Amino acid sequence: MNDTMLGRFYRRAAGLGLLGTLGAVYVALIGIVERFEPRNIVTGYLTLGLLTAALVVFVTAYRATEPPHSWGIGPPPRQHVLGAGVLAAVIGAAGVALFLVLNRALPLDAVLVNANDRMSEILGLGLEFPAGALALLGAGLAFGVAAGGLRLLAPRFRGPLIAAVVAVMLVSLMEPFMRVVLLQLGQNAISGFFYQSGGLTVPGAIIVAGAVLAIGLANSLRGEAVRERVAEMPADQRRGIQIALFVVGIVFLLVLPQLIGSFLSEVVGTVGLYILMGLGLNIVVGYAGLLDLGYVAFFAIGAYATAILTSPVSVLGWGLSFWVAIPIVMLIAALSGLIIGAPVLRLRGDYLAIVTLGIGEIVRILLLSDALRPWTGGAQGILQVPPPEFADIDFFQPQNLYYPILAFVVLGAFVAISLANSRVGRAWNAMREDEDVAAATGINITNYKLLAFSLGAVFGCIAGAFLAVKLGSIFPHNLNLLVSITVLSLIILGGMGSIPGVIVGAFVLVGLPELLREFAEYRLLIYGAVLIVMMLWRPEGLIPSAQRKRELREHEDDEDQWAHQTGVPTAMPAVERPGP
Amino acid sequence: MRLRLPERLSFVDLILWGLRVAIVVFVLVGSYATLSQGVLGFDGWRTLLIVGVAQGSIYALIALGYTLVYGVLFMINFAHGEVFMAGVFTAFFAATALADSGILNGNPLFGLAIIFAVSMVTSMVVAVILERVAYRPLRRAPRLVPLITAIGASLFLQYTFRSLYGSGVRSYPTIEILTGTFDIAGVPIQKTQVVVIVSAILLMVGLYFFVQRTRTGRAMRAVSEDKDVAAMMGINVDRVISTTFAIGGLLAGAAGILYVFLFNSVSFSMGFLPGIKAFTAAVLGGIGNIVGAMLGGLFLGVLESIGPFLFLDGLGVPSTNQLRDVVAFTLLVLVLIFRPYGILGRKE
Amino acid sequence: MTATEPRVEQPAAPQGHLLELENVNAYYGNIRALRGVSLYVDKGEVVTLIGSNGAGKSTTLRTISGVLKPRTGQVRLDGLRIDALPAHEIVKLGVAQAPEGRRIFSRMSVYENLLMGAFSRRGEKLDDDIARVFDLFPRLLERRTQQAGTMSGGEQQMLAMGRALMARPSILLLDEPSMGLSPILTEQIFDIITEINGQGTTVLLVEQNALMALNVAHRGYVLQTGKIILTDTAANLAANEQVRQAYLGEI
Amino acid sequence: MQKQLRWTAIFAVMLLALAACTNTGGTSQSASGSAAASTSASADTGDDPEAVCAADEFGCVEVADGDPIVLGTALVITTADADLGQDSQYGAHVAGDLRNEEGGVRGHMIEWDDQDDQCSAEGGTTAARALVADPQIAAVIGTSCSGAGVPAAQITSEAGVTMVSPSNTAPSLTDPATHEPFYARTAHNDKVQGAAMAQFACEELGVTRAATVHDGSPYAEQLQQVFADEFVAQCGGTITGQEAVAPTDTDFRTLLTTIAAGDPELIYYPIFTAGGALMTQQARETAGLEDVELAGADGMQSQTFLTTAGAAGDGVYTSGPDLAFENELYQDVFLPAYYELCGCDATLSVFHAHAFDAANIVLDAIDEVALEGDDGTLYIPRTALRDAVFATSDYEGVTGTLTCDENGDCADPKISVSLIGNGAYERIWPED
Amino acid sequence: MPAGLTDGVEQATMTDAAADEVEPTRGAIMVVRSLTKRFGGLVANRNVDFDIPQRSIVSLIGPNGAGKTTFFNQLTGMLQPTEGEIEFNGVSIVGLGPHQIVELGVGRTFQNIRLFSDMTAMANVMVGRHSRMKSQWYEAILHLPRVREEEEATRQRARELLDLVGLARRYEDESAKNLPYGDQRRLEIARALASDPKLLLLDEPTAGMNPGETGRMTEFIGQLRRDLGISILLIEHDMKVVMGVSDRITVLDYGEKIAEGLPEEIRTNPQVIEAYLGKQAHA
Repeated sequence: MNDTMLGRFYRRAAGLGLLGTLGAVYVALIGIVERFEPRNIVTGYLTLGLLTAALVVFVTAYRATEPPHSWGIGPPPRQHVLGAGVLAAVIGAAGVALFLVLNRALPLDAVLVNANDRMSEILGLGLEFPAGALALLGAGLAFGVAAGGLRLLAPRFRGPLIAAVVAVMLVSLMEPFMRVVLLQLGQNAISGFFYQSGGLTVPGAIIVAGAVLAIGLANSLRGEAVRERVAEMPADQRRGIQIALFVVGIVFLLVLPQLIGSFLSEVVGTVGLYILMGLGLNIVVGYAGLLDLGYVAFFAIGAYATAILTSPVSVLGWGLSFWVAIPIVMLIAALSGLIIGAPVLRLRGDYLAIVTLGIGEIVRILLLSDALRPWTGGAQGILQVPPPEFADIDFFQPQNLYYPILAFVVLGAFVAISLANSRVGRAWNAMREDEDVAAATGINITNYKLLAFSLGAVFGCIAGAFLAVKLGSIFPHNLNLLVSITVLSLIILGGMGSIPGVIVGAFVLVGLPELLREFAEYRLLIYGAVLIVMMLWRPEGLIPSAQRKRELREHEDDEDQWAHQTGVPTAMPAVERPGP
Repeated sequence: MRLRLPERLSFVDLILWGLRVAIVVFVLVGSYATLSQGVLGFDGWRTLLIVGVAQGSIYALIALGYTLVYGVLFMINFAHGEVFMAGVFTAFFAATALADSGILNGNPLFGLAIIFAVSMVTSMVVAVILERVAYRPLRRAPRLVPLITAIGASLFLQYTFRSLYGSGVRSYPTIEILTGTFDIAGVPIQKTQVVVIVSAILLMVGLYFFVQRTRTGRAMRAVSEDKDVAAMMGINVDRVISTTFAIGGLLAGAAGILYVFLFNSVSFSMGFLPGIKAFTAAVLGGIGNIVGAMLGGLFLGVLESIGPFLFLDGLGVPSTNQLRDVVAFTLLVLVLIFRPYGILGRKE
Repeated sequence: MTATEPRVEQPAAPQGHLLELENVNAYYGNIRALRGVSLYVDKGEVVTLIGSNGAGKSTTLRTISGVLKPRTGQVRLDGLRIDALPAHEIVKLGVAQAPEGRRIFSRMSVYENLLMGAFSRRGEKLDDDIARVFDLFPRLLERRTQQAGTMSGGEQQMLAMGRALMARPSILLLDEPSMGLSPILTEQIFDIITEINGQGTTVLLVEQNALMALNVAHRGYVLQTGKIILTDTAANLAANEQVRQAYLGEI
Repeated sequence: MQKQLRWTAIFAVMLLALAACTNTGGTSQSASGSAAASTSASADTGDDPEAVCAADEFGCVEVADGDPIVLGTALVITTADADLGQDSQYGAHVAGDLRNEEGGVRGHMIEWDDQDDQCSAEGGTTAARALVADPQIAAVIGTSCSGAGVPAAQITSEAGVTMVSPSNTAPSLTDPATHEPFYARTAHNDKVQGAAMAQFACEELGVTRAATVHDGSPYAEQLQQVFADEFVAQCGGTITGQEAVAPTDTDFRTLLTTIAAGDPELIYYPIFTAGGALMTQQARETAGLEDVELAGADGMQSQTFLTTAGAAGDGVYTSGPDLAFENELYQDVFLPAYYELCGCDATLSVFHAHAFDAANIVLDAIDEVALEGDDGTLYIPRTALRDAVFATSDYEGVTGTLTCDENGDCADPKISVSLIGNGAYERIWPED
Repeated sequence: MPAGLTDGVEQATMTDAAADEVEPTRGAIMVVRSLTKRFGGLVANRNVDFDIPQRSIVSLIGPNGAGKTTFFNQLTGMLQPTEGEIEFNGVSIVGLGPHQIVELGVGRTFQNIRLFSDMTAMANVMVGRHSRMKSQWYEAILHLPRVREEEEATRQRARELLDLVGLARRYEDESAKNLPYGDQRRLEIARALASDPKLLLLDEPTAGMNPGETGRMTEFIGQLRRDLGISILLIEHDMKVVMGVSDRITVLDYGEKIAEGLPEEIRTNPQVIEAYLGKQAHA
């Protein structure tokens, strides 16, 4: 047994405990605890508000039980794993308790708007003051034991257990969505059994957790065998399964709006627009490596161009059909991509970012300005944008508008994939990795950048066109930087250069907040956190493309002194094995 | 045989030349038209100039933070505008408390010193934490990565402070000694404007001497030129980078209070636009260049103040003031396209 | 001491080397730049590393000065392990370097560059050291206030060496001091190296101009693709047929 | 080659699917809600609920015996403008609560489904979609913001859901050319307020030269435009300049200097608290504007404005709907209920009374048109409900005597002008 | 000589690149006249005149910092000369972008190996082929058959080139950065060859190689000229390589040409010995 090592292990646990306190107090002070309180996870037992704070403490405690890199070979002894977890969790909880005392003693709410009694009450587990603070310590102890115990579980049990807990949270959070779907399917009874006042009922939670646990255990115990069997199948049989899955997927996509009703179709439509923009920006950022922060400019140009061309009350008053307007909008898009792109493409990464940001702002201000009011209607926007006409379908209905959006998304994905796997995609890859060498290898950098920019512009403009149609009108106010940031965030969350990534990113960052209204308040905070955390922790995104994964992890072990100057030397001799 | 290929004047060049010509013509014609209409008298233009210089001094102070950080890390600290906001937003509570207890107007110098201290220290702490948490782990990462982190940090800070302090616009208590005007050479100028300009200049000169004359300043310059070699000289590069962020934060905190002298109101989103503008100023003067940042800030302030009216009013454009940011951002775009190393910067 | 790879035969040396590398492996990304490099330098010596471009000479110096961390192996200074220390700590222990390509602070004045060299010696009187440097390099005195970037290559090299000397190093690492210099200047520089060594400074010299290097050095190591393939006294190396063929331009 | 085939397959299937929708979607959703056509539908069906519902273009809301009547709200309840929507939401809920205390409407309790219009077109769309997706929603109180109101009115009107807004003031919403048939409002039309200020300026203040400033919000832009038009048309005044700022602006000195060059006698800047206060202060400091009258609108009527503007605020005229509701119902019944509901001791914003009236008008209309089936089910024919709301006339609400016109304007617009003096608003016009 | 090298060369001789260049012209493929390049006050190249005869191997030597790489960069369009004229095959290439010069038939490698390190070896070579591919982006979207054919042909050609430079098949799908050092050098040459250059510029191709590898590389360079009929300009420090393979040698010092001639002449040129080879070498 190495005492200094053990000391370090516990010091680290204590530090993580403090971090847990800071995190929990932060979550409370920014109001999440109180704001999320009304939403139940397990109705009557656990609310989302308390869960967020508790989760912070639990996660840090769990981290504390992880043996540090310097530990060497073999896991630390059991009692110390438990000990570290308990230490971290108790410190975390004690810190929160201390904060409660402070909040009682000082008029914190004069400065911090959320430091009110309600928050204290929730953090204090709903108990009166001294009792709540004391109960916190007990809860900390329990958390510590739980964290340590979880760590000590064999991975094949740990995984399913975590999955079950996460599933309960997710299924509960999806309540608004699930309720509508069940309603649509006429399954009110099921809905009533599982859900009650916005959260899972206790039997519901048990069933969900049990089901996931069972599946997870089956998978971790038997999954390998099943996978092997699939792998051993003859090629044509495997292909058959693939085709079957594919067909099921298509059918699912086609019947989706009928399944989920008009409101969720509306949400899915919005997500679709962001997927379309994500695909476009993905070409610019993910493939060509140009950080464009003014992507909203194209969204806005598309929306306004469509509105001006199709609305009978616009300055032109042409009232063109959407289908006639769309090719014109695409042309305008490509041109605007060229015109905006041409001057800025000689700029380096960060300068490009800030200039495009500036251009996005310029476009927004111009659309709003009195100077262009005769064309854009100023703040009053352009009204009466008609939906597309096709047979007798009313495309103002989100369940119907879903199809053209889906068609364009599929088309967009198709274009993006085709290009990525062609000479063009290779040229973009090369250009992103090393512009000079790419030029010296025969790639016309300017043209390829412009191509990326213009294609991105076309995607953005089509999304804008659908926005105008979806709203039936267009106003300048929401065509701001935050659209660009949203699109950027979803690409980064999903994984730059990855098309499945874009889709997942859009559902998580655009779809979820539409359903979980409590999150609306924290949407941008969360986007910011997503950008930071992803860059620090997983720069290649959740569903990375193979290429980017290689790239963004590139410099990891290329240690340079000024990147690792602080702290004690981490290279410990790896010969000591902590004995029992 | 000498054969020049026709591709030499590319499409891009054409657009760039078109842009240059268009802007020059626009500015000249617009200015001529405005001046010939003579709507604004000499006093009017002078007022605009003073307003511009005061606003510009604040841009300049914030710009120094961008320039310092760019100097050592070669990255744009996108979140610097939020560092500025954090300090002055926090100091609001100190100022209100001081005003309520009567200290602010009873003993104004003491009160102001506390307000400045709170603001500067808060900004400094935020800047240092920002560097430690969000940038330091990414120093070896590809360029795009810390840039995206910086954008994330900007959003995160903005909305953290919104959630902590509330989303409303708060107004600082009145500081009586700063109300009224000074007569300078027969011209009445707002006291606040004078104080802002003078303090900004003092701070900038102070920074200049700090960087040029002190040991830490030299270390910063060394790190800026060559990190590896600086480390070989025995400089703790990490500490110097932290110091640089700290100084940038201190200046931003001070700029925040000066901003309040002029505009009296704070909110969570107040840092974003001044931040971008200050970045523009830094680029304008040649990023990484301290004197450049000062001049760039002043120039941008004056241009923003005078430009929209001067260039546009004569052309019959309505609501020229609304297009102020358009003028500022257009300047940013133009500078970066045609002279990316800035007006005082050197070509790398 | 456990050497895992067969070591090249080394001349006998007294116990307790000033600087010692033992079985050092270093990487750039996934490229292994040093393969089990072991070498030592004794107090008062001039030792040279020779080898072709990319053989790992500069990498060895970067590893010693802490700019690059070895993945395995040890670097010891006076018996103290320094391979895990940050670069600025290593300087304080007395390892100064004049890096390849000079890398002076070109936007600072000559005088400021010299001050930077003594950065690790906080609060000490520097006048004597500056006088010593100006004594060694009179040209620098003439250009005391000039911006360093505007000087000629030879002057910059002098400045780089002067700057390194300002740290009062117990060992001076010189990386390609003759690079880009005219023959006359090269000779001057090598004369100065001898002089510096005469004043008691230990020197580890990396040089492409192997012949000149072996002329001033006591001992030498030959590096090839990250490995030490040969070591001997300078005179022996200069006489070695293989070395003459490969590195002295003799065909 | 495989991939290519696969993609071709997708397209084929998608095209087929699109074609399929043509048939199914076409019949069910050919809504083009012409109010005129539908009004007549419920004419002679008598009291048989099934016949009435079948005749109603949009059918009926069916509330089973014992079930509550559900109303929707689509108000801004998050983000920076949350106070505005929250205030209206309490106002509407109070109306429901008061009914419930009396036993509900036709024996059914009132319940609410509260959605967020986010004060944006996107938010309005989502909120309206969420509400119309639920067949139980009888009517909607909303939206808070006009920008959200435009698409929301279209969506609710297509679905035949009556929507009454407590706070939309944009003229376009009730302009005959753009009015959606199921949309009405209890808030005043900006045209009224802008015109009132113009009238006050020339008749009371006697100014002939005025400049205007807006902040790019639809509200301010509209108000100043109406003011400018009326100022020229009715008083023969001169507009020396129409300027604009951004809501986040803090530096108005440049703007004011250029305005001063036009030598106006009055500056009308119907913007919001933060910008308004700063502009007021800076106007007082600007050379050439020493004697100019300053005037704003209800965006500048708040305690925050008074404290922020400080001494500079004295002498500023602000127009706004007359909110000094001196009736018993408001003071003795509404306000206590409001305070209890929100747990506060002051109202959050200004449109709660309009929301209260809006909800009451809707509830009265439901009471009027609803039919009871044999099994106790309540049938609320949608078009009839709309018609009943639009037929409201001389309704004594807390905001005045309300009468709806055919375009949905129901407000009894009492616009008054206050003068700020000694840090308080004093109502000075019109004299009662 | 490893098997990979010879096998590959035999295959490569079949390609059209070799067939094109059989005409035995000895006129210069590249002509440089009074080329000067300044960076601010620093003169990197001063009045350099320089010819590369058809199908020759010319070496450029000189001390570190003599301006060799700067010179290279101007020939490939990565830097624009301050003054002077560069003609390739009778066409002035001053002012052209790097990609245009590649299209005309100049390929290059880099001193410090600049591969697209996260792309596979195959993809690197295919990027090298970029300038010889014709399919447009819209054709790629439409999946025209000719795009597929071209892609297949390019892949085939890339395989040949990988064989030619002796890179094992197993490296095809490996990230370039994971290749051993020597193989990265070879891969870079394969990438340069993929554009069917008439002139190949090699910047220190043997840097970091041991004598055995260096010897093979030397032979390989000779073979390239013989079998592909291309001209080669070589920057090299290893005098054994330079002397062994060059038809002519040019010596740069301080950015100026101080000598030019046959290897034998250079070896004995006193100025060269003084400036570069080291006067003690023969002392």
